[in-house]
Amino acid sequence: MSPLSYSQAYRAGLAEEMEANPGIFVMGTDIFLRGGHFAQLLGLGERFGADRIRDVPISEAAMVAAGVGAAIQGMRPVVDLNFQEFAYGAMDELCNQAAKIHYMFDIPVPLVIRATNGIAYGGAQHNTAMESWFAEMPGLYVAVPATPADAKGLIKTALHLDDPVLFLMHKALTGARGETGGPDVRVPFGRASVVRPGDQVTLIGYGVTVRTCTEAAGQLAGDGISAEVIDLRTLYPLDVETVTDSLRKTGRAVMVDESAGYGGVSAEIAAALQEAAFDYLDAPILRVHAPHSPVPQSPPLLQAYLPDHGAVEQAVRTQLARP
Amino acid sequence: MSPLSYSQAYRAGLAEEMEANPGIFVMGTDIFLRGGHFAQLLGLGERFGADRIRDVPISEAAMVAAGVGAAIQGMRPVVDLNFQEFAYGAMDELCNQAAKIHYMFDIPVPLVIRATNGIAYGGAQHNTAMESWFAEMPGLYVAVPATPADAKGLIKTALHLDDPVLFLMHKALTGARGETGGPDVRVPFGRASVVRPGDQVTLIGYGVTVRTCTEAAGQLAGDGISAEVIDLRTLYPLDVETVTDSLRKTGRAVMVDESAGYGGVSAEIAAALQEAAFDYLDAPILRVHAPHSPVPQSPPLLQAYLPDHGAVEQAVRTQLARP
Amino acid sequence: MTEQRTEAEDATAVAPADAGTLREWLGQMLIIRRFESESVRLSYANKIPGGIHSSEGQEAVAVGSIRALGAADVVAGTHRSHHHALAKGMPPRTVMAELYGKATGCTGGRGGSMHLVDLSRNFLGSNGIVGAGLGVAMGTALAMKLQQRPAVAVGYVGDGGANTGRTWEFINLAALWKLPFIAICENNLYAVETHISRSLAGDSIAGRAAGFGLPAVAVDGQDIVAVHAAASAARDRALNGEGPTFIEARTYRYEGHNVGDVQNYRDASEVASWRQTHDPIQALRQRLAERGDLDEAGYAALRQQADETVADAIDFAERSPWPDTGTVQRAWPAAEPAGASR
Amino acid sequence: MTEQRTEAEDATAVAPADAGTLREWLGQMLIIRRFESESVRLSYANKIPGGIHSSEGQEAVAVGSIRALGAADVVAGTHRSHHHALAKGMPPRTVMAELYGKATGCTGGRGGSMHLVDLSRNFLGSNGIVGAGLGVAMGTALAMKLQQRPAVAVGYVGDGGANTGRTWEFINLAALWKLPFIAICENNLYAVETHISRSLAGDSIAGRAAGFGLPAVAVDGQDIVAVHAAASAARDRALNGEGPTFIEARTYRYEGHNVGDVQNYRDASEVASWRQTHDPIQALRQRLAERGDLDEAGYAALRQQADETVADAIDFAERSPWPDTGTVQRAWPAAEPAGASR
Ligand SMILES: Cc1ncc(C[n+]2csc(CCOP(=O)(O)OP(=O)(O)O)c2C)c(N)n1
Ligand SMILES: Cc1ncc(C[n+]2csc(CCOP(=O)(O)OP(=O)(O)O)c2C)c(N)n1
Ligand SMILES: [Mg+2]
Ligand SMILES: [Mg+2]
Repeated sequence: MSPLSYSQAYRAGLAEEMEANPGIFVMGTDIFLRGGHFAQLLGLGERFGADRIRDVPISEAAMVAAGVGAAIQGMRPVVDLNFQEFAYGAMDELCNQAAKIHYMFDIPVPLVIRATNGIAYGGAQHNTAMESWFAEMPGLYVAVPATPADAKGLIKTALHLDDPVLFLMHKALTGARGETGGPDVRVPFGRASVVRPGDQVTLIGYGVTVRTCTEAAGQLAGDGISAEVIDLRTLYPLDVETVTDSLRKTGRAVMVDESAGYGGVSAEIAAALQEAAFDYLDAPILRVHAPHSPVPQSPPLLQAYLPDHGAVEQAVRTQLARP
Repeated sequence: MSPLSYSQAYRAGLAEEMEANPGIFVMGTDIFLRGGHFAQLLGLGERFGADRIRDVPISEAAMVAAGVGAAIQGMRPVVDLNFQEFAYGAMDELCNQAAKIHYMFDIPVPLVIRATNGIAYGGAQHNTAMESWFAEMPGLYVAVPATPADAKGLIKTALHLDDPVLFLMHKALTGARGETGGPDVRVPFGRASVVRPGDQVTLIGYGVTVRTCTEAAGQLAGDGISAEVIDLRTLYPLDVETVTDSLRKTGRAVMVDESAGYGGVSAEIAAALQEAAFDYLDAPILRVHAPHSPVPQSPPLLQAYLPDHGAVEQAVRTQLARP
Repeated sequence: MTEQRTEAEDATAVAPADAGTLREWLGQMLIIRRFESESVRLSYANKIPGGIHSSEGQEAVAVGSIRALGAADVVAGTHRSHHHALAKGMPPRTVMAELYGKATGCTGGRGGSMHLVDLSRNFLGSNGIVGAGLGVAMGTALAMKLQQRPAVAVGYVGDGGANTGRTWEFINLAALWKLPFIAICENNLYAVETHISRSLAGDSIAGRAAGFGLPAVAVDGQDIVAVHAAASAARDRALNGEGPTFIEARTYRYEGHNVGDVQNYRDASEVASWRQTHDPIQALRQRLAERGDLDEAGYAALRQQADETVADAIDFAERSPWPDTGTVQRAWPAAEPAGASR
Repeated sequence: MTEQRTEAEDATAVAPADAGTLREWLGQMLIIRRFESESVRLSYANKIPGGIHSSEGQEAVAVGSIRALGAADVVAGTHRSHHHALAKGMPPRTVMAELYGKATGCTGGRGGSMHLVDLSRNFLGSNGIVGAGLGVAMGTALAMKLQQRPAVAVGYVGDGGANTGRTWEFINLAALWKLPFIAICENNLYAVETHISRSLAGDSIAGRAAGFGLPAVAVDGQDIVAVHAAASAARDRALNGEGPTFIEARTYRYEGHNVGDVQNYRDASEVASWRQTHDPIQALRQRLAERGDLDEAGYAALRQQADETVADAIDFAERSPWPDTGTVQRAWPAAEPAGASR
């Protein structure tokens, strides 16, 4: 296959599953013609019709509730929120209904919530690292593809699970290109991938920060430092085993995300690793992240806000400098 | 002063501040006569009138928005959500408006959101450990008093801050009694308290789990193990220094909360401590928490769900058993 | 409490000719009433952890509307839903056992009073969050439409729930998409302590609903025949593809909001007056008596049967085992390979 | 586009006698129009990171309503709020610099196009979240009432925002509490690609609002005099303690939803028709011309002044420095003692 963009790969995976399963349909604002605010569904309106690519008024609670009810009744809805932050308007539906019904009522809730996450232009209200919230919430799965192949393979898996999945695609990756798997390739949840092997330090990221880690690893290699890069791929389930295996080998780990640096996935990784591989640690696990602040809009401010590969390299050097 | 209950102490602190500052008023459902669902405001309706103890229809977004708007205009609203989970209905108002306005617009937002948190009877939808969400969100403060003295002293401080405060009172502590400070005693945010001194292990909790830690410390003392107990008191700011100081002395730390054990405050504590005091650690930092599951209602299930002092003791013994 | 119709409905509140049907409704209402008074008693006796919300006084809304439905129709409730659950056919035993938190309860003790469910009877769960059940029902109606199932979904909400925004998002979507959906608002005048006059701007809930482009009717919720007629008409509309209906059923709750409610927000005389002059059970009993379809003995027999049914449910709950604590956590199997954390 | 009044309002859309006032309105609309067309151009030129939402076509709603207000009255906007900000008196320089992300922008580059603010002029911020600005304004109105300030708060919302539940929670509270609040719904027929007929169940937004117990009027939003009259009447009501008013202003946006919008959801002819026959600037120009209060030269002078004002704003933005990256994070001083983490 020829390489697809991240957005196209998602669309291809979704479309394949929609062809196979008539129960799958998509709800969201501005998806039928526009194909969503990131063109993630472009062309699917025409292909599958307005019943299955279903424009919804701006009412996030209603669209998620519609998804929950339909999922319980045997459909496989995908609710596309466009921006992750619009989930704020449907938080009860997501966390008190979707996430809890399977537990309380023993009824599967095969619902996918797609949204774009990550930090980019658009101002503080459209850019918040809140994916950790969903990962922390029992009853929800969270997928965070970093490549076209995973965007395709993970959405295909998501559409076969019995529980709600938050499917979060990073804004900055929208146009990234790469090879993707065929119609039968599903990427499992809960398996991190080793993106680049190395043996002196483990760099961990998800979404766009996998790229940050890879850039850092490239730079470090120039200085003769061998870094292994791991892409978490799903935040829940979290593949602690793969990361721990790497850490046992390298003795050092740096976790990189765009969070505001309190709690969340990066803290979970650090907490879980120091417990799982205490005796293998040569240095504290370090976290590289954004400042504890809302997100600015101005280009130089946004650039200063975002963690970059230089900060990752710095963290690694700090670790290596330990006696 | 004679001892007050946790609920009464909160009320006393609020009432003192309301007397001093006519800009303070409270909004919530069922607060004027009933005094809220935990009697936290009982009698204040009569004392301050319906304008200042203001019943609001069931519309959480509206009450928080009313609070945000009024706060910007120089009032000091307290929005009482009764249950923390009802914040789901006002999440945009809390996280995209209240939390971000001071940053974006340079306008103070002196808003207090009081809610009851913690795990108790009432079923999955009324019991969720989501206080970490707020602690993770830049722009919000989070207070979690564990004693009547702190309920009073922290609310008084909250009512002098320029930023939104989530003031979260644990259900199970509602009737707990204790001495409280006088009208001038404000408990600062960002200062943990050492509840019980010890030198072999540091037990860390907040809200009701301070009690769990203290019980465990008592049991351990019987076996000649000396445990220091720390109450975090506020989750943001988080007083890492006090906890680190303790850990430097003890070499071991166990963090206890009612979370579902992924990310959040307990992960933050573990991640921050292993970084701050790596060379002092004699054992991995352990976390004692609830299972990764929604909360059940049946008494034996709920009991099995909640972390207890036995689990804390077990964690300490595991640490001490290390060679 | 006159019947107001915001938009003309051709339902006429004529009672079914069949006395047996009406007696069954009466018997069901009596079961609910007994169930609720016993539940309150058992809550005070600490048998029911966490308490309950009694539906006493509101029996006709649940029975009248649910008797207008078929077995394939789906119902989703509120925090105050024992009457809905029982009217939809859930056995009093599994409901009472659930209130106790026993293994034999409908969710094995995971849910409790606010989280009743019976998928086999299409009772899709009561809900602890105001307004939320309406959304679950609306989504169900969407599935029914997409699947072309000849069925309707019914969601309940309280007068207090008419102020939460999600309610109107759900109604808008249902009306826009012409879903086979019936929203039934049990206006019992209070949300906890808050009288509707202190929460609802505007004239009426039905009037508010009418602005969202669907037929909205107000009915006397204490008149089971009227409720049944309105629900039947709404169901017919929905099955004919004409879309949703909003029914405001004006009713009253006899007990406090929950167990322990001091009720300083209303006079005891107000409650007494409703009990004496607007009781749905007495109204139906009288209707049957006037038609010569129920004598004293017949009524006494129905009451006794109700009492026995509830006594049996309590006995069942008492005797049932506690859940195995191994069931605290659900296994989340599908995506989790060995080695994934937690 | 006839004027519909859901509830009778005694505002009569008679233009102020004072030609100077009307010319000022026209000049302000011309500044907004130029500002918007230049902003679109500069967005395509990558001068404005993240793009903008142009208000071209909707000038009369902002200017007409805000000219009915006093300086102490507060305005909160939407994601599409350049027109509100400029009409409320914000200097085009600080707005344009903010769009650029420069240090001289109204928030020093922290906010951007969707987060404009000027506390000194009581412009309380535009908002990236649909419906949210209405809530900020409602809370402001509550403060005004509690503080007994003789002022009103105005919140804007779009037609799309009439479907989000929070909007109706805010309206309910404002109506219930009789707050000095004006909700102005800019119904420009579309929410991104979605025509109102595919989002709104029911007859009209004003009709929906009326169910929430406040006067709700629909006005021709392209007629600045009509908008001004409706807003003036609403302000009088509010200042008299009579509570809030809902104004649906029927208008049209000439540009796409945002920069880059392909606009496959409407015919170019629809846009052309609105531009040619319903343009608010041409309507006012004509009105003035008919009264003999504005000749060609006068209009050309106003246009030139607008163009120069905007050119100056762009020049200012271009020349302004970037913010110091040390300002990325706010200091959160009050509660944070030394030693507290982060
Ligand atoms: C979103 C939300 N807010 C608040 C509550 C707390 N609460 C539970 S029931 C109730 C009153 C509901 O009143 P109404 O809708 O009239 O139903 P009723 O209790 O009268 O049956 C409240 C405030 C809740 N469960 N959910
Ligand atoms: C809660 C929320 N949902 C979705 C969006 C994305 N969004 C931004 S503007 C817009 C359309 C708004 O339409 P309308 O209210 O009619 O205002 P207009 O753009 O026409 O001015 C949408 C869907 C948002 N910003 N906030
Ligand atoms: Mg009620
Ligand atoms: Mg619009």
